[in-house]
Amino acid sequence: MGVEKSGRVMVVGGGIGGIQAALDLAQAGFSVYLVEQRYAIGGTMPILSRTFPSNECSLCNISPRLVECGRKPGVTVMTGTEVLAAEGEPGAFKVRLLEHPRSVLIDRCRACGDCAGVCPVEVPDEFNQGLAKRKAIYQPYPQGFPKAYVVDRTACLECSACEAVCKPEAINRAQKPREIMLDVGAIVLCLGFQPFDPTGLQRYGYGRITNVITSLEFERVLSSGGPSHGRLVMPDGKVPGKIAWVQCVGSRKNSDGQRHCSSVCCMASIKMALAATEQSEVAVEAVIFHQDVRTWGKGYERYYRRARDQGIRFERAAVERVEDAGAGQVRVVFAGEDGKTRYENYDLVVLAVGMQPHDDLPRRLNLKLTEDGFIATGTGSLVTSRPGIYAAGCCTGPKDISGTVTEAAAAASEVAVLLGGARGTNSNNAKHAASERDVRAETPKVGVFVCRCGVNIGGVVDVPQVVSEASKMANVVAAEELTYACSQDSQNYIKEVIRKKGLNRLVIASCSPRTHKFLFQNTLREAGINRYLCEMTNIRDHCAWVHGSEPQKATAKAAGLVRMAVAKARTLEPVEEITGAVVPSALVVGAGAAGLSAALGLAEQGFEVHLVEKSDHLGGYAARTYFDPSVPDLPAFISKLIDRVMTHPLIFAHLQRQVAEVRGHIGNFTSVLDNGDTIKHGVAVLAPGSAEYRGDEYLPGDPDVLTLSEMDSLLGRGKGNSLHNVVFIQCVGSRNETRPYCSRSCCTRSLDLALQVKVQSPACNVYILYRDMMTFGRYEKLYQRARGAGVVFIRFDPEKNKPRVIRNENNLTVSVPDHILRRTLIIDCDKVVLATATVPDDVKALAGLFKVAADSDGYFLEAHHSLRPVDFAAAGIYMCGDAHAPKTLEESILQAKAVAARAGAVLNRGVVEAGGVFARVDPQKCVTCLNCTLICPYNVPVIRERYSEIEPIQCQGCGICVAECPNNAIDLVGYRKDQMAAQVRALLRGEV
Amino acid sequence: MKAGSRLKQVLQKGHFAVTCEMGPPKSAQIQGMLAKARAVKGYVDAVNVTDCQSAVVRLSSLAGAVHLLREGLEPVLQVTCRDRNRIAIQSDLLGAYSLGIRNVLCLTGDHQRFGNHPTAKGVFDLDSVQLVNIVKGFSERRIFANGEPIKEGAPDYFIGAVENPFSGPLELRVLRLEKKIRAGAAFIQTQAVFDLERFKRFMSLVRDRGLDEKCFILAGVIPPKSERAAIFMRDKVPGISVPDDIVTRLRNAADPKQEGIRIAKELISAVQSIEGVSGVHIMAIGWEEVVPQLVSETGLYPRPA
Amino acid sequence: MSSFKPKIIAFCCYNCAYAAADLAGTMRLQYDPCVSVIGVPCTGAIDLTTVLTAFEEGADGVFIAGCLKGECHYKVGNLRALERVKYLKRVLSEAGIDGDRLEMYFLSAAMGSRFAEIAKEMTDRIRGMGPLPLNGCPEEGEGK
Amino acid sequence: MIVAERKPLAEIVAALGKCRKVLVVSCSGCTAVCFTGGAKQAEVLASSIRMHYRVAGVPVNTGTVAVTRQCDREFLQPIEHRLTGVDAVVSLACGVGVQFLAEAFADLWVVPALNTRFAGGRVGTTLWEERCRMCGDCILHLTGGICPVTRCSKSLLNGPCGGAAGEHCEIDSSIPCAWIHIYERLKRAGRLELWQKLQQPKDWSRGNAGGLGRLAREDYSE
Repeated sequence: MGVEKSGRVMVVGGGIGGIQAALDLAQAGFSVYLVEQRYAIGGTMPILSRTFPSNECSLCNISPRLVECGRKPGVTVMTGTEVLAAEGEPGAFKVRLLEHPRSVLIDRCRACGDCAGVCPVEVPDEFNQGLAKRKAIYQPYPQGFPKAYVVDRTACLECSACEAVCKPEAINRAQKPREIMLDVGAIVLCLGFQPFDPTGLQRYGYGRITNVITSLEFERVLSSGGPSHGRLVMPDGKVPGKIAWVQCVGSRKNSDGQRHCSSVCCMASIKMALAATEQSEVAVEAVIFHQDVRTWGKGYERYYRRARDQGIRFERAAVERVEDAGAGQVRVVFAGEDGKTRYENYDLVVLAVGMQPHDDLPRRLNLKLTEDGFIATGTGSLVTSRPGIYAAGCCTGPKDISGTVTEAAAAASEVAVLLGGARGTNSNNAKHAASERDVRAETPKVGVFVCRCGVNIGGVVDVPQVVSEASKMANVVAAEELTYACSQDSQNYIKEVIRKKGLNRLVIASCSPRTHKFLFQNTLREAGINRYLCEMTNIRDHCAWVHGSEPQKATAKAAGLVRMAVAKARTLEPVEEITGAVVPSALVVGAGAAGLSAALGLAEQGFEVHLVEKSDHLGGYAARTYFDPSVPDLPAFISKLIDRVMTHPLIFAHLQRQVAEVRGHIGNFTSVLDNGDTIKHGVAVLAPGSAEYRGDEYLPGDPDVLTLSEMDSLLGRGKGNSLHNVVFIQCVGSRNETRPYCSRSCCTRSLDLALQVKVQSPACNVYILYRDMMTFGRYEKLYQRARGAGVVFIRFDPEKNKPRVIRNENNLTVSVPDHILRRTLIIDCDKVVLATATVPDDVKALAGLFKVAADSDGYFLEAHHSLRPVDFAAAGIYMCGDAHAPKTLEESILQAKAVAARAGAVLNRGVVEAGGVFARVDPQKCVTCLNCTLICPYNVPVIRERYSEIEPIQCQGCGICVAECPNNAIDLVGYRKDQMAAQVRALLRGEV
Repeated sequence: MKAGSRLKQVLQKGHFAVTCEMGPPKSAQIQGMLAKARAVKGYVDAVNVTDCQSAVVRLSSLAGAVHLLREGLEPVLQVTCRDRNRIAIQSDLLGAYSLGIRNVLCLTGDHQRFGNHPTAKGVFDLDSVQLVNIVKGFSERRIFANGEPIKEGAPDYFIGAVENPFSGPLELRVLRLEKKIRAGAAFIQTQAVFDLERFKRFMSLVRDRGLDEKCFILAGVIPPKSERAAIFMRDKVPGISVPDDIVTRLRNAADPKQEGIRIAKELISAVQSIEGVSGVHIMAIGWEEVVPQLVSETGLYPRPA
Repeated sequence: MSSFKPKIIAFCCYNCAYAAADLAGTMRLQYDPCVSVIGVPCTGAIDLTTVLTAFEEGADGVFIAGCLKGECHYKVGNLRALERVKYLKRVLSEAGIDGDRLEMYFLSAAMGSRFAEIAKEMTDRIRGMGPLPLNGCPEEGEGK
Repeated sequence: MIVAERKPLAEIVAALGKCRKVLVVSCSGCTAVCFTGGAKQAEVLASSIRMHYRVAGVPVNTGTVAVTRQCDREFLQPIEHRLTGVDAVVSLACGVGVQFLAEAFADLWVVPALNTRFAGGRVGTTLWEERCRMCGDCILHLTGGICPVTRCSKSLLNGPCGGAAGEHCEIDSSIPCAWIHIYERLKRAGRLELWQKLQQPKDWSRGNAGGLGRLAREDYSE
């Protein structure tokens, strides 16, 4: 109160979490400083070879986000910068930062690499985990942003060789560290993690034995951009045939590391083992030494099954030590489940190192930390012990990419609620500098600018020759060369030529349109010409750099590429920015904890929310539950949440209602409820939740065989005070053929309830029959606590020794064969508690109504497993809660907040825009064959009348329908068939 | 005009009838068929002459039937709807009757796709039920298919049709049989029985609807020559069902041919004891010489005069 | 054959293959200048007629390079492209042109060296085949 | 709709013989919908023809033109100006369109590019199936909306033959037995009596057996 809130937000940490938070905040109308200590943003993802469980190239996944950060109006990227201190209160912080000298001017550096070519110093390359060398002047990694070099001042010999070759004079070794003060309204910490360093540990031999490496080092070996270009070789240069992974190095109380589980290493090792067998030139035998295999995430169990099917061996064992076995072999000494010590020899041992927190900045900011040293946050919230400062991603505890992205978005939504009124201080609804000239009636006047890129292009291609050829091409009224087309002075010069010569088409022959077209489009726009009248051709990456030894041929090819670009430019048409107004309200389906949180998150940002719930009450499962390990004191928490929803003036609850019909698209949906009520909304959130499975595996209907919910209810009503023996059976209905997924929350809930039994009946014997305890992250401590409290854990394998339950007159008997001790354990007990599977509820029906996809396990399918975990592929529709995948209650709530950020940003902008590339139907030619409607991956085309209609705002611009249309009725704006033909003709025939 | 159908008489007198099947040659050379005919003479009441079975071009069934008549056997003329339209079929039936043929078996015919002229146009102007009905119209109402009266010499055939108890829903097959009987079928020859259980269920449904009293049912029997032949029938011949134990018996037999004969004899005896079965139709295609042995060793020899 | 200078067009999607071609440049991998890249949003957008035009206008070889299977930015565009390539191979061979003058490849953005390899592979293949048989005969144009 | 498939190029160019100026005419009717006769297929075919002749060292001139429906004379007249000097026209319409084209321009050499297969509809994204034989004497009200004339391989009218293997036709195990489906549908509807009634021999004269089909509007005579 009283403080004028700033619309500026600082995001600290430029990994995928920080990038997500920054982009979401900017999208929501805030001005963002993205502060990164290293000299390029990207964090850990660019280091990884692939991501699980989709097996995609990790770098490819994050690359577009890096470019987006560079382009996004409202995001200021500050690299080489660290936060020293932050003073103030929510809405008004003063942050003191220290910027370390880069010694290279980002604006001038063209990343040509001439400097590194002459630099005499070689040092280990951190990005490649020391497996390769870099120079003292270097690019952190080739795809990094900012795309500029940096001088490593600790290694630099100050020989000035680099300065001598740097044509744009970008090097400035006189730079000094400087302090910066910034005012921001909120701070989001996405600090990531530090990999555990096993150097000090004798038992793993790391640092002593050549072929013992860490998992991150192995990621670089596997990466196609790594030192061996993805060829599988060991540090000793040989190709490994037998590889072992040792899990939990630095996790789960092992190796003097932390007590927490690092959550992702099981999956990461499976991924690497699969990658190794796929990429290696020899047959690879891969073995993973593990305690549990923790496949708690969406799609993880299937991934694990696939690995087993492909012959990856999983050895449940405690690794005692790793030794040098001589002859290049590494010996793994381990105790199996039977307790006997054995050893096996390997060519390569990979240590799956855990995640450790960064603690210096949190301590400097006086933030409360968890026992494990991660940043402590509120329940179902990402606010730290200092209001106005939020933390997301691995700095609050180990998690996967999808969890990190979800938390980052959730933090953005909490910031949006805090600073709601101050947003728009940065308006990213780009104000156009000048009004556009209508050029449709004009004959094409093309200006061609050929970039020398210093010597990068000019050193190979005869640029004046290309310019001279260009000047002779039809419609070309200006042809010039530029030393660096992308520099600021070049932009000014291009604008001047556009005005002076009355150009209405722009051709730039330089580097990649993927990274630079946006820049030249803006330049054209600033000169008062429609941005889509710009064409680029890549004569550097696709010509000068790849034909360096054949300058004449390269020159001829460059001329051909320019000819092609001119031919296309001639046919370009101005594209109107198509925008649609957004109905500023949201529809939320499902009023469980997730639905409620999403509704509240949107309403608190000032948007109207219609909450549709098929039952007669709010709260769903959470409202019927007493104990949840992820949300302490759940009844109080949930009743407060329900209360806030009920009393919020912008939330309209529709109880005992279901959606009957949905029409429209992002920004403008119309939904009809089963009572005929019609709701108009700009976005939709689907949170139908899940149900608890109760199959007939174990005595259906028996009053003493309970599900977790039933046990929760019993204990919650205090009826657990006369128990003597209780057996929990895990994975009932989960992780089997029918449901090949882990239900994620049952292990932790079972532990929580087991401890509650011990509270109510301290003498009660509690047994947990489990397959793998899925106590990822901080929940490992719950596991340890339960063991400390005397809970007995018995592992079973459903194929070998599935437990059986028999009804006796007065009690139950559970028998489980112990395959190690070769005897059968018989437990007489009063209650058997089944940790049964989570099954999706209503997903199929809603997927049909909203035309969105479900996965093979019956859950909603997100647009991208890791990077867009709450978005559907269809724009404007979002998911949260168990309908996305089973998860803990807290995760559901955070996911709902992430949805609030994503959906809120759309509502806040007020308009949705079509890209410049979209499919356009000629109704005259359409024969309503339905091909486009059937084949479009996004279900965009519809036939309402006598022709197909494609809404430009919904169209993703892939052009698949264009090639499908039998009557050539569809064209892709920007890539019309006649334009493609013109390009081809110009290139091949030399027509000008 | 010669006398009526002897097959009809045998059946009407309550004898257990025996018919067998003969395929005319793929040439104009008739001696081989005649030799086979002589071999079965006296052991069967009538001999079916197939009409380009499996859609393979052969000597016409009408000509074949006439040859049998000359040898002193009673033929059953098989007529399919695949190759001739209603004009040609009626014409042939008039001609056949004039030559002394008294039994006709009306079939739809195997699809031309299976034969040696798969690109031929299938006629299928009529289906078997309609054909039965047309032949019945000859004798009962003395009319042609178009309703035009046959002024004199209307043929009076003993009309047969086929039924396959082993294809599709059983209930549907019984209803279809009923339809054929209503159309005018006086006797029915069934697809080869191997699956006795299913055949018994079929006959029980037949009896439930009283169909056995409205026509004579002759159970089809094929003596399987080898395991391979049994498997071929099971997998390749449409509408035949061969249980696994038959295949197993043939596989394990020291002399598969003898085992095949044993199986056929068991089947003949078994169908004889099923209520409502009036006879047996032996389809020993290419193995006709075994027919006398089967007939005599199942106590069906001698045949009634 | 040494005088034969093939002309090869590579249609590459911006999300993956075009990026791989960029990376081949960054890595300074060398390939024959006879290969020219045309960028498209997705290989699924490439029309049958565009590819045929390339051949009719004198391309000796054409390849289409999209994202890795299962990783298409537009879900299935690369798979649609693959099917069209298979169809076009038949169309070409019906007309008397070796269908192997057209090929489909799948690349991730990180596969710069693979892009250079493909460029080389196609160059070698087309050199081995010799000039497009159309290139000896002038066309009479389209009577449009 | 009419479903047609493209003829092999060899057959089309053989029919073109020595023609050197060829116009490919697409049809925006049925054949466009089944992806064989639209403007795109016309361009592909025109390109194929040009390439085929150029490979043989004989340049040809080809063009394409689109017609809304080749089975209507009025839609054909507008292409007349494109026919000047044309040696042959290749039609991507069904057999009806090809003939209308030939009739509309008496001196024009017309080559069919398609084989007209059947009257049917789309049963999968890229799969069409026959549904009507145009017998002129519809009995679908007796057979539960499933046509035995079309969908039974022997066009039987009184029930299945004895060859049906399980639920499938004896000639192709991927084709369901029409009669078993009719039977089950009638049974479900409680209308089995429709099937039990003897269906008399069909009047084929109303269909293609009856010579050239003709139909006049009853309320309008020319």
